[in-house]
Amino acid sequence: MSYKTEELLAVCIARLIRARPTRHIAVGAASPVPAAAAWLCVKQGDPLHLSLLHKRSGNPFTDGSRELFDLTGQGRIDLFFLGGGQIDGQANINLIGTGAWPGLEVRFPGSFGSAFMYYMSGRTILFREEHSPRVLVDRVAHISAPGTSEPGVFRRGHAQALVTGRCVFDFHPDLGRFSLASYHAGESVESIRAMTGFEFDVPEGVGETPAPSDAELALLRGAVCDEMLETYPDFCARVFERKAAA
Amino acid sequence: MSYKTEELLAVCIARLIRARPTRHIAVGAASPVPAAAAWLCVKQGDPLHLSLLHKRSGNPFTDGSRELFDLTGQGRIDLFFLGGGQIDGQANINLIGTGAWPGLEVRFPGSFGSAFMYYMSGRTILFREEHSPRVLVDRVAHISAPGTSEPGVFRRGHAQALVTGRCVFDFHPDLGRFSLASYHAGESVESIRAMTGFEFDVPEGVGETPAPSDAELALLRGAVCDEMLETYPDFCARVFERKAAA
Amino acid sequence: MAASIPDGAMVAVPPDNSIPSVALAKALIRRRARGLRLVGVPISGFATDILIGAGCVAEVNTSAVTLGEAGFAPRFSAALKAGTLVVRDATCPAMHTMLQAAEKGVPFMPLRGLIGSDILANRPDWMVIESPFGPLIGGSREKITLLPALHPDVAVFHAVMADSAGNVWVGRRRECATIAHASQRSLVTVERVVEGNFLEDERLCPGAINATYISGIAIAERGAQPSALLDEYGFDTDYVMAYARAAKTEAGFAEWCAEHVFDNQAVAAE
Amino acid sequence: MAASIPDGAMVAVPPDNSIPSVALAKALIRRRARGLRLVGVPISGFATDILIGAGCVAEVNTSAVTLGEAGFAPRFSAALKAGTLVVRDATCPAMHTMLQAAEKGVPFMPLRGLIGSDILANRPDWMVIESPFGPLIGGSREKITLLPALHPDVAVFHAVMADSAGNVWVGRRRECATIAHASQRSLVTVERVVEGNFLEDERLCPGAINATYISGIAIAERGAQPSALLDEYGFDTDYVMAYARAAKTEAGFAEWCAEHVFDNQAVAAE
Repeated sequence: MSYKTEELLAVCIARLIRARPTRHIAVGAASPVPAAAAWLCVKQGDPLHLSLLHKRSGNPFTDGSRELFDLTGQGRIDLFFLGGGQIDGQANINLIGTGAWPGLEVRFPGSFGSAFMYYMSGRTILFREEHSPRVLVDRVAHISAPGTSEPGVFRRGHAQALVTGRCVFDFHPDLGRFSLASYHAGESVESIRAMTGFEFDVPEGVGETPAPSDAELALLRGAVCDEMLETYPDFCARVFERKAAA
Repeated sequence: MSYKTEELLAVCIARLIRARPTRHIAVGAASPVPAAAAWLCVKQGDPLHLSLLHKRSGNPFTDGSRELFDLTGQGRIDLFFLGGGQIDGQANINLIGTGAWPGLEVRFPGSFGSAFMYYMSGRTILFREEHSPRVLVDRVAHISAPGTSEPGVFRRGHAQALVTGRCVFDFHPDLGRFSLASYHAGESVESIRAMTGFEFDVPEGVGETPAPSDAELALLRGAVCDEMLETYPDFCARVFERKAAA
Repeated sequence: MAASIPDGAMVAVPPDNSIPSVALAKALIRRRARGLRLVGVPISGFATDILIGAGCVAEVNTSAVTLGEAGFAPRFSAALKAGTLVVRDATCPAMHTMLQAAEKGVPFMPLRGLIGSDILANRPDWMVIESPFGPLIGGSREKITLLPALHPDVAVFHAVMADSAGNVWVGRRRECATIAHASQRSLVTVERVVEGNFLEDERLCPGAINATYISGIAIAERGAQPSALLDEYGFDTDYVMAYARAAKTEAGFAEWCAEHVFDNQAVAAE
Repeated sequence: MAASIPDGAMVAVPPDNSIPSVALAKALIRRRARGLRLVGVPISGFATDILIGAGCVAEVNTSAVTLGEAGFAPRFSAALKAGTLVVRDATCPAMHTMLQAAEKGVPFMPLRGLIGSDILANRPDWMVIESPFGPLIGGSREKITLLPALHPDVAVFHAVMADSAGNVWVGRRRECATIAHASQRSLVTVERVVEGNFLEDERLCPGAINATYISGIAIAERGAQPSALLDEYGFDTDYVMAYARAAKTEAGFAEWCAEHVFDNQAVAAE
């Protein structure tokens, strides 16, 4: 069955979620692909608790907007998603901007909760669809949140992986380096290297990212899309070609 | 007009409230006389905000039981009331008990919020109807909350006065001592001295506590009692001889 | 549900004005729990006194134990004197602060007041530092107390209702939310279970606690009694007065317990 | 009401998902406020961008400034580059923590995370200490950041309704309660004023903010728009998209402002 890139990425992320024990996932507002991945796991039968931030009806928080951070501080969030205007080979992320602090060249919106969530979540999946030397850099201009921490700093988790429009990287916090896990159809180790600004390891036998199965695609386009229509109408229209009832 | 002791004490406290600028008073659960005093000020036309703790309907707090302490931490409570199983001449209060810590001889219920409220309220009126050497001691067995604080400790306020069934003492935080402000009808400087376990100063010209005026008594028995019937039915029945409608 | 609370557990129990689950306290007595370490939120009431009387409690960390209008808590006082109970005295905002530190996932939080109180002198687990922030007082840095985070094993409280999604509704009693956040597990008795999802109702949501914090729910009608439950029922002063009279002696307590705990089971909370 | 906010005031303004008073922001533009120091709760949105565009803002202390689906905040980016705006970058829980420290009347509170972030490196007002409590990490004391209390002069937000007693109802948007508690004054626009007292209604009380924190209330129908207001109305994406396009240039912003701020007054919030 043919599929859209977003569907492939959602399936990639869903596989990463299922690769480790996961009870509670929080998904940010601007994250339809991670949200689709989390819903896919739920619809595949995983007993997951999803907290969808900025969901207008049924917003999960009753203690104001600090509750997500308190919840994460308590160690109850097993998995969070982060992106970045820049991401570097040590999994540092930059949501501040480029040029002199605080982003005098290009200013991104700001760090949001990253400088806390990246440490205090059980683990983080980094997701950035654009895969270019502009985004995946050797060294971020500014660190909103670091990929690893010095001794003496309380840190519950690190990046598990980085999923882009071209490949999946695994992150190794002990080494502070990414390794290529798989490249998407149409890419190769060489094309990934050409489009990536940081060095990464290439294990033996790295191959193509498996395509979504028919069952996965059917779930995404059916039950997952049903759940997402209210919060992400544009995404559902574009990717799944479905519109919410008026 | 004849009056009950509780009415005299309420009027004494109301006069102490009005003696200093007061916007917001918090009154504890077990405090019908201070509550009557605060309501009397309101009914006399003072623009006071009253927070009546443990009021069942219309409890003022919507952020749980910590809100009183947060509110006081913010500096928004100008006046609070405290009692004590023992109170000493330095205005230390003991809500713990007597004998070895934590009250192996006689155990009182415990310190409640006193070890915070006494420092962080704009001022405190101490109220204890029983006036005996057993209660008003030279030195409390244990300090739940101290009358004065060492340098370097953030403290917003101190005791303004101690009102008992026999007299009114003013407190002088700079001296760490009480002075007799007035004694109630039937008492004298000597009788107060005999029944008080701590030393206190007696200024020139100390006299009898003025009796409640007819206007004060009328307000207490009318408009003040109306407000108190729900929260303090037993007190209203006993003192004002009025019962809540069934 | 009481069966899931092991001996020795640290259990947060709200006082009489803050919807305790008296039903679950009675179930703990029936299962003959031992060595519980109770946490007052921020004080302790009737439920704590009966648990102490029944020998379930090793330690209580609280700002006061009181039966309100019915006076001193008789079994608490007796156990303290008999030396069978460790009492860690605190002050109300200190209990809130220690629980909020756990809620926020920080190892400590500061609190003003306290310095000069014998409460502090008897809390080796609290620490006075010079505050690096805030006003200079008399030319020197403010002294302030740091309190460690307090992480109860179980929060036990009563709620008005639960919904189909397992959320519970406690209304203005938001301290129940704080202990749910601060505790490993929360066990909640409710008056009733209703259809729907409180989180999707803008009117009910602010008084709700998300199911993510709730480990168990059992229906126990009038499960807070003799404590009050918001506008559903009031504090049963006569019942607590009668208890206070009976529980003056150990024998009186045993008799009261036989009648009111063992003869009158709320099976749901077992 | 905007007239009572002096130039230079520190003003807490919630973002688009947290019921900002856009009506009051527009009134501040009309009164030509200058030098405001805005606080994001914990981030900043449309109201902040228009205040910056109109030259009202000297400084913004926030975790992000964004128009959500409509993208980057154009006037914020422009002012930052032009050097006319001081930006103090933070991270969301740090904003909450600084406001909660003020709410609790403590000079500081700790927060985990942060260490190793350039946010911390650029916040000389934050301080790293060795925590006296908590786990040893690799045999040594945990390093943790202390954040000072943040006391805004004024909290400005919108609410669904006010009651006869001057209480306001914000439902689940409890961060509005926190800024009301943390700020000297709170100015609130509301959709409507209703009879009664929310504090005496167990269903409404948990989402209410006590009048004791509220310095001023004005009716401004649809006063949060284009931001959303709970279940009353949604985020007006088209309006904000149109704004984002217009405000790409200073001239475009001026034109937008002439049409949408000066021509269309909500007099109540003046």
